[in-house]
Amino acid sequence: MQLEFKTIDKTLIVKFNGELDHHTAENIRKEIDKFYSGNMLKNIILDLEKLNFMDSSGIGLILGRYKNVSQNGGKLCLVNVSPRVEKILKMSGVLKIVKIFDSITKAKENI
Amino acid sequence: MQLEFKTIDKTLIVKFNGELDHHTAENIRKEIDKFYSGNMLKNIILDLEKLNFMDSSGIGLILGRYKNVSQNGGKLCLVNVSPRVEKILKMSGVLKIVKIFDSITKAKENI
Amino acid sequence: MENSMKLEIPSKSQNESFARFVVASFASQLDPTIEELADIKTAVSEAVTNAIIHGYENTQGTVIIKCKIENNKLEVIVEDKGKGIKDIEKAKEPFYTSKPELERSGMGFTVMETFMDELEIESTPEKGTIVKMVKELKSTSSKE
Amino acid sequence: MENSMKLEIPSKSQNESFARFVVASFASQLDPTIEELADIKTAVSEAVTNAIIHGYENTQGTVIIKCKIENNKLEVIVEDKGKGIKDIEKAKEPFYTSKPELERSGMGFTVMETFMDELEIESTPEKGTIVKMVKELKSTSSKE
Ligand SMILES: Nc1ncnc2c1ncn2[C@@H]1O[C@H](COP(=O)(O)OP(=O)(O)O)[C@@H](O)[C@H]1O
Ligand SMILES: Nc1ncnc2c1ncn2[C@@H]1O[C@H](COP(=O)(O)OP(=O)(O)O)[C@@H](O)[C@H]1O
Repeated sequence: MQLEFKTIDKTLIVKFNGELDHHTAENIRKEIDKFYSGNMLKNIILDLEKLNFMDSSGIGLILGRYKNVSQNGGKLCLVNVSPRVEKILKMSGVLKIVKIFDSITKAKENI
Repeated sequence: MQLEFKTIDKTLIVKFNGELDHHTAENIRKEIDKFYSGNMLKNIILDLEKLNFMDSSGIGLILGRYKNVSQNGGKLCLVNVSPRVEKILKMSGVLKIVKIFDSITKAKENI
Repeated sequence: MENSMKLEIPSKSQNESFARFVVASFASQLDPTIEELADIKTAVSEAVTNAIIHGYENTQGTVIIKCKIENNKLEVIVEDKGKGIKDIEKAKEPFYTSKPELERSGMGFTVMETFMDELEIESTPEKGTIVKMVKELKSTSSKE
Repeated sequence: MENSMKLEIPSKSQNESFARFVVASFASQLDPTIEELADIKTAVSEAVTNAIIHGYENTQGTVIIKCKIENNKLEVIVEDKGKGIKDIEKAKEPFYTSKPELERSGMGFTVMETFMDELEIESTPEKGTIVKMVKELKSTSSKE
């Protein structure tokens, strides 16, 4: 899994490229948390366009980041979510608290 | 493995597309022999451009077609042979009796 | 069509992707749709991950994956000789996880149930766990 | 890096491509070049084909494939419980084949020797054959 980090104002944008499972989740979590707290950021947008695979480890990862961001008064959004990933997230109820947007621009407008 | 058959005059041109191993060789052999004898042809050109994999089963296949064609007074040629396939064929000495050409046109000129 | 295979791998998390890849490649002889293949990969990933993190709790062990094809049915069995599950009914509940500290969501069995047609769990504490999943592939049957 | 795996498949010729695919995918964690990967696939194809057509002579049996990674070395063992080889030296000779009627070329062992760094054959008539091959991957060692 390759991660690309970008910040706009206080918002961290993370682009995923690869597969998200228990093995890769550990590293993803560490990298995101380090970048987020190291740069004193508030919100996170996860861009899942190039996420080729995700199992239930993704639910835990998203919920975990949601908790961090919420404690900080920020928001977590998802963009470019495939129908398949959406199905898994729906099953878990994550989508009741984390919103999906069509584009990064739209996500930013809603933050 | 997909095979494409074409004839020009008394020459059969076979385009390989896929992998040549012991499993696929059996079928390839049957199909080529059927087409060759069914249409009273003389020469065979094997176009290996889209041959993605070949093990030593390919040596036996080529030698077997060489024998059939020779008994019939015809010639067998290979075109578009990758360095890898050439290496395997060289090991076996097949290239002493079966010639490789750059293109179907050149192979036909030499028949 | 009938075929089978058995794969044994050490309980290392880097083998999760290898395991789902091998099962998907075995299943591909049934000519599944992309969607079906993704279902299978996801379910296998859940079961193998569970064997590694819950069964063996990151100690060294062997995860055994058996696949069988009969007509258009794929059976996948994921086995570990790890610590086992005391209460299978509770384990299957959505959101139940014994490892929230690892950010597990407790949705693994729910995912397996959703993406496969059958799910059977057999487990003996301190002996290990056997997860059997079956998927019927629509694509093949309609082609026959 | 250390890892291993064991794969068991029925001796059906359609599993030849599956076997080399699994080994290649296992080997890919060593980050091999395309050329190295093709070498491995070809050698595995030869050994698995031999187990199926010579070892089991197209009867039902199980082919066992074990792989091990240690540092930048890949070890592949292909095992059958078939009829075995009486004269290993003769079997290894280029062009020697006991099945010319199947259009075998007798070049299988020569291909394995050429594409891998080590080849070891152990065989007992009526018991079976074990072919062990080792390949050292240049790509990884130069990256370390
Ligand atoms: N192979 C296994 N060995 C032991 N316990 C297991 C195994 N698989 C699942 N469990 C138990 O069942 C619980 C629920 O599993 P699951 O639904 O996959 O969620 P998660 O993996 O997110 O915890 C696990 O937290 C664990 O306690
Ligand atoms: N697994 C095996 N079991 C029994 N005999 C074998 C096995 N592998 C090879 N042999 C014997 O060794 C011979 C040479 O093998 P090889 O060089 O691979 O050529 P080929 O497969 O083309 O015959 C075979 O023809 C067969 O007699």
